[in-house]
Amino acid sequence: MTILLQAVINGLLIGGVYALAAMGVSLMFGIMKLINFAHGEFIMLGMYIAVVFTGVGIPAGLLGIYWVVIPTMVVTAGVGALFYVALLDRAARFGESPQILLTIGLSIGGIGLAQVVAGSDFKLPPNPVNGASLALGDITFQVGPGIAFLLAVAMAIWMAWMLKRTRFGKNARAVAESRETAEMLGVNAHHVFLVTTTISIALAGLAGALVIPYHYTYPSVGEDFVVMAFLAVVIAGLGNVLGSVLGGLLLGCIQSLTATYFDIDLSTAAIYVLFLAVLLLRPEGLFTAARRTV
Amino acid sequence: MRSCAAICAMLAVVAAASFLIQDSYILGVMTVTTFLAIWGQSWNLLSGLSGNVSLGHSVFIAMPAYVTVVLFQTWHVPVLAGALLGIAAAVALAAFIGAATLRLSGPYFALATLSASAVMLSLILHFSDITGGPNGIPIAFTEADWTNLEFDHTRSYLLVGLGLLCVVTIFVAGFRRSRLGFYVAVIKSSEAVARAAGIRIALVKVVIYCMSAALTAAGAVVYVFYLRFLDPGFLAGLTLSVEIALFAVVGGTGFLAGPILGAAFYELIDVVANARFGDVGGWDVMVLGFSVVVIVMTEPRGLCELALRLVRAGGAPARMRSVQREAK
Amino acid sequence: MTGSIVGSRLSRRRFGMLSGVALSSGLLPARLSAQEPINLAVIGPMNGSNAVGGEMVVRASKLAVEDVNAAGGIHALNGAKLNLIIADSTDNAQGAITTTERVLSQQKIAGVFGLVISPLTAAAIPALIKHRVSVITASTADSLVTPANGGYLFMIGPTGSALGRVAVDFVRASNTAKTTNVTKAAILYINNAYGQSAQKGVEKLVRESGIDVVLNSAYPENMTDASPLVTKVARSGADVLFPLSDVTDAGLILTALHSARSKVLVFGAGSGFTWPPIGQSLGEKVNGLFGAAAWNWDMKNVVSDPKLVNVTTRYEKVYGGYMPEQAGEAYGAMWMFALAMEKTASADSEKLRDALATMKVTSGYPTIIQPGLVEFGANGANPNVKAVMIQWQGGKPRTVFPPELATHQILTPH
Amino acid sequence: MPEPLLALRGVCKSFGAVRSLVDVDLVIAPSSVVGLIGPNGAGKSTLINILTGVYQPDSGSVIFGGKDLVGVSTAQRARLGLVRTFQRPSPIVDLSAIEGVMVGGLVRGLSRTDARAEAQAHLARLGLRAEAERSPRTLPTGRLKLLDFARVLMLRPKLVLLDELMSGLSGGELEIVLDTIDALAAEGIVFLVVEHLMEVIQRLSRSLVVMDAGSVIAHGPPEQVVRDRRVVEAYLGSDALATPC
Repeated sequence: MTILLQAVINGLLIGGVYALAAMGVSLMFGIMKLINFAHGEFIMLGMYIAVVFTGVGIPAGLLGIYWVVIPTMVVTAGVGALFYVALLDRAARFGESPQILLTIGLSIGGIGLAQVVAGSDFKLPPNPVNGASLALGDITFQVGPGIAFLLAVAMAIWMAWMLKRTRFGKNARAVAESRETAEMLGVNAHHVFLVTTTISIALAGLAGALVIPYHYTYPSVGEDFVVMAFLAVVIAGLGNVLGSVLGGLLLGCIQSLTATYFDIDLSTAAIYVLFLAVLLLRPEGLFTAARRTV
Repeated sequence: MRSCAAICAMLAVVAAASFLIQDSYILGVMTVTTFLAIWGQSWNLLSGLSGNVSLGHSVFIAMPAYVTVVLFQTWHVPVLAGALLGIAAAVALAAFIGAATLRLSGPYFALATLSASAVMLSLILHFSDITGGPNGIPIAFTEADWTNLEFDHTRSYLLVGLGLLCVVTIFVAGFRRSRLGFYVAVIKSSEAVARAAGIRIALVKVVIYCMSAALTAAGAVVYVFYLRFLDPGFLAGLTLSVEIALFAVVGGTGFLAGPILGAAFYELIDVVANARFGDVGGWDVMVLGFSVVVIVMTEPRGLCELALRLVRAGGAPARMRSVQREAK
Repeated sequence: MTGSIVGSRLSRRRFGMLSGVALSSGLLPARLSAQEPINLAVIGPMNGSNAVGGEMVVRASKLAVEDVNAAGGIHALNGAKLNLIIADSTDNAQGAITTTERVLSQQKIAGVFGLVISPLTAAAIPALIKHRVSVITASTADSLVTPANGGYLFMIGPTGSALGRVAVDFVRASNTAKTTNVTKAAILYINNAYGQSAQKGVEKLVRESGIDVVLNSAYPENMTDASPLVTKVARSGADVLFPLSDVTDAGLILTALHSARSKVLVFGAGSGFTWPPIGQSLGEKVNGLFGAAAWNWDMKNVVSDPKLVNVTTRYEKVYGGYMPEQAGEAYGAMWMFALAMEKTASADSEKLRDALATMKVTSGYPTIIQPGLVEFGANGANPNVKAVMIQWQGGKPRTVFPPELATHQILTPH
Repeated sequence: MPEPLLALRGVCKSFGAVRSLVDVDLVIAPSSVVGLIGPNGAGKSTLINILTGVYQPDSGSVIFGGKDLVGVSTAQRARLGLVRTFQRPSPIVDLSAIEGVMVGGLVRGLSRTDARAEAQAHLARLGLRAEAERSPRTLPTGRLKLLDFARVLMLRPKLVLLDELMSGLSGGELEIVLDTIDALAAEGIVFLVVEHLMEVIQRLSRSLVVMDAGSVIAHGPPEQVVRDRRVVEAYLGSDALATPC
């Protein structure tokens, strides 16, 4: 029983990072109908930026290293805005295949760029979070993934509020529903897209900054996270932002349970079986109620 | 049809020219390019013509490659027979994945196929007793014997590849003029319109997915005997899947010559960047990736379109214009 | 447009190379023999997650070539200098084959070191055999050890299974010495060529030692979290864990072990426990950690020879950080090529191959690899080489086992 | 009275809280041209989507030619002779004009030669002979809509749903379409015409269906329907309300 509980908790905590990554992918898809295959590389970018900030100094105390989160998000948000202005704005007219290929090219090039700039070394600044945990009886909670989990939940709540209540959220949902109609009603779709991209990439930066205390940073690190994020997004229902958070957590649990009780090698396959089952039985996604986006 | 004849003539010229080349490296690069072009062309049959982007075509390379080689090495099944079984296995796999995912729209399909290749890799690694797992399977060269797809000269693989590329190109050209080709064109335009026109979309898509898988697999079984080594990370990896998609899009999905030009261009950038910058890590990959970005941003319809535009701007001779009309 | 620019650059390069070959082979044979530099190639992954291994091999090879040239080049060839050609094998078989073909077909190459990752080495062998150029590698997969490689592949370091075995040997020794009392072992191994070889070595020896294997589990290379594995270890009731790992996964496993407050004894094997990243990431906490290494910078044969100490200190000075395992092997391998050239008075790759197959080196720089006799058996492996057990002490990996190579006492963590 | 070609009984369809169709009954005789009008949001599009099988009704039944259409896919319905055009032109950009039309014949199982011959005849009838081999990329909207019309006619339909086919046509094109509809109606093909152009509706329709707020509020001969008080109210009232976009 302890083992089962521990496995589920581990899964939820791992799932936090998947959820953060998935949220960014899903937001962009929901509003812009674009799958950003370079999202993993933006997570990687966030990790490198965060590592650079840790070079400035790590304040004492268990959570001192987390000061880098905010500046990392600010920088990645800026990169996100640039990404939209320089590439996506123009690429929006190209149609699906060129867009997919654009982000794939960016992903390949980004890995190369990271190696050119930062070298191929594995980087992980020594810090007290790495390996730290809280114990509750026999159950332990890893601090690093735990914080990622809490922030994923917080971001999900913020996102739900933002999409529902704020002016931007309302505009974004209108654009997601029908760009033409929204524009006729006076919504500036470019502005919505710019903000969406910025938030999405800032979320990638957040995910990156939250992983660096316990995961090595290296040029191709993004790939390892992003495939899970894509699966979470699809299982939840493409474009369903909040569902993607649940999707990420669910995948974390499946991964943890298969790894604990069967074989971690099979967890990819187990997740894929779930994925096919969802496609066959609930093509609109596990967590999508009606045909609604966002 | 004229563009198809022109392409086959060009490939024949390449085949003839290969006899003037002795450098095994250049022959090797030409061979690799040819097989990449075969896969790009096969991919285009599905994704370019129907608009469903597959990012998992490497499963149709890994599957037949492993089936053929394992059957040959373990049970001494003749290579050609094993190759047919391998192609059949790839088609069955395509029917299975396709039936589950092709009912859905583009992005789902892209992600579903992408993860299919991840799963294929994890299964190959897991069942290492059969597949050799991460060690891969070396294919020892015994003697030149075409029935075992063993040739003692790289050029032979190049020539077989060029022949296969011709066949695939003719097939794709013929397909575009066929009943099914018309249906696919309607589906690409709009699935709602296709449905309203009485076209069974799911069936059509699964059928062309299977065709695309079969052509890809046909290239794969020859290719692995050129490579003489089954590397799971490469054959079933994400990179190859993604690259195959890149070829057609870089070259231009709407053109018969698109995937071939795209594969040639991509491989050229790849080997040149590797030779030029290979001693300093990262540069070659960076150049490769960002050149794709530059091409997509400059001409999203691909290099063929770019070439046509340049020809047009430079006062195209009448014959070129007719080729261009036909390519459309 | 881009295409034509690249194209013209390519053709210029080609022309340059072709005319260069024509000159050297046809026109001026007599004058060139004295001054013509001899090409050795380092081919390995310079991209992807294995690039770190490629990079350390390149660094050490550069150092070795500098040293050979500074010592007057190859004396038997009128002081001909060595020239190092560095090429990226990429991280897949196709790239490795293409690159090997390019390097071997466009210039005369006396020998190759590298390919680093076993599948890349395996993939490149047919090309090497075709061009009759031998390769010395630090790859570890047991499947490479076979006469089928035509005598062109030489493995300078211990195999993966030997690497795994030293960890078990070490535990067995400490069991005998009553420092530990281990009865149940868990094995976690990365599912790549190295991991599988190491696992075979560990499992066999653990069973022979009368220790139960209660868990034996592979995990994928791109794992993002190891806590489920650690939960599984806890569930298995093992008192010793052998993680056979590369870099990122080793980091994740150690993190998860700390988090789970695991009391299990850990004896790792592989780059994850011996390369610089683990020391850099754990800071002080790394001290006390054990790992099996193919080579270590402070093995007895190295520190007892001032010439070799000079090498490791220069490496440390130039590149910052101690000389890691594959770097030491690369350095020794380059010298093996140089000695073979001296012995045969030739830079012909075929003659060098024959020399490598029969050479018995007992002194000089190749003994950086191991004390005593360095040679290659008929299957291409180096029969006398030993893997070592290191323990991190003072932020550096120190050799603690086997006794004949150890330079430091084991520190028992409090 | 002959058996109706199409009969809807008590059809309801909601999207979340929005009730798009409320208890719709509609019977269409096997020989007629029926106009369907109503303000924006009245449920016309939903009705068409129900008829063609894009949506399944929440309740109620749809009988076409004596066959219950529950669970019958859009494509099958098209092959049964229940076809539609779309508001926006839907050219098949990768095919030439005539090839896009031929598709309708190919689906019926014609050989490509036969399909081409038949498509040629339809194009000639609609005045498109000169454009047959051109790419639809190069054709103006009106021409594209005629191509769409030709494609559905190639399916040998029994019931054709024309969703604002006529808006955007030039005067000459409109005349050709109206004449074609008249001629085909005389041959026994039924048309359900959704259109905002009242003069077109009045010229074509033998009966007129008016929808408002998800219900059919009137059905009968045009001259009688336009005098119906509820229709006038719906239109006058809605004109002020329903035209922000």
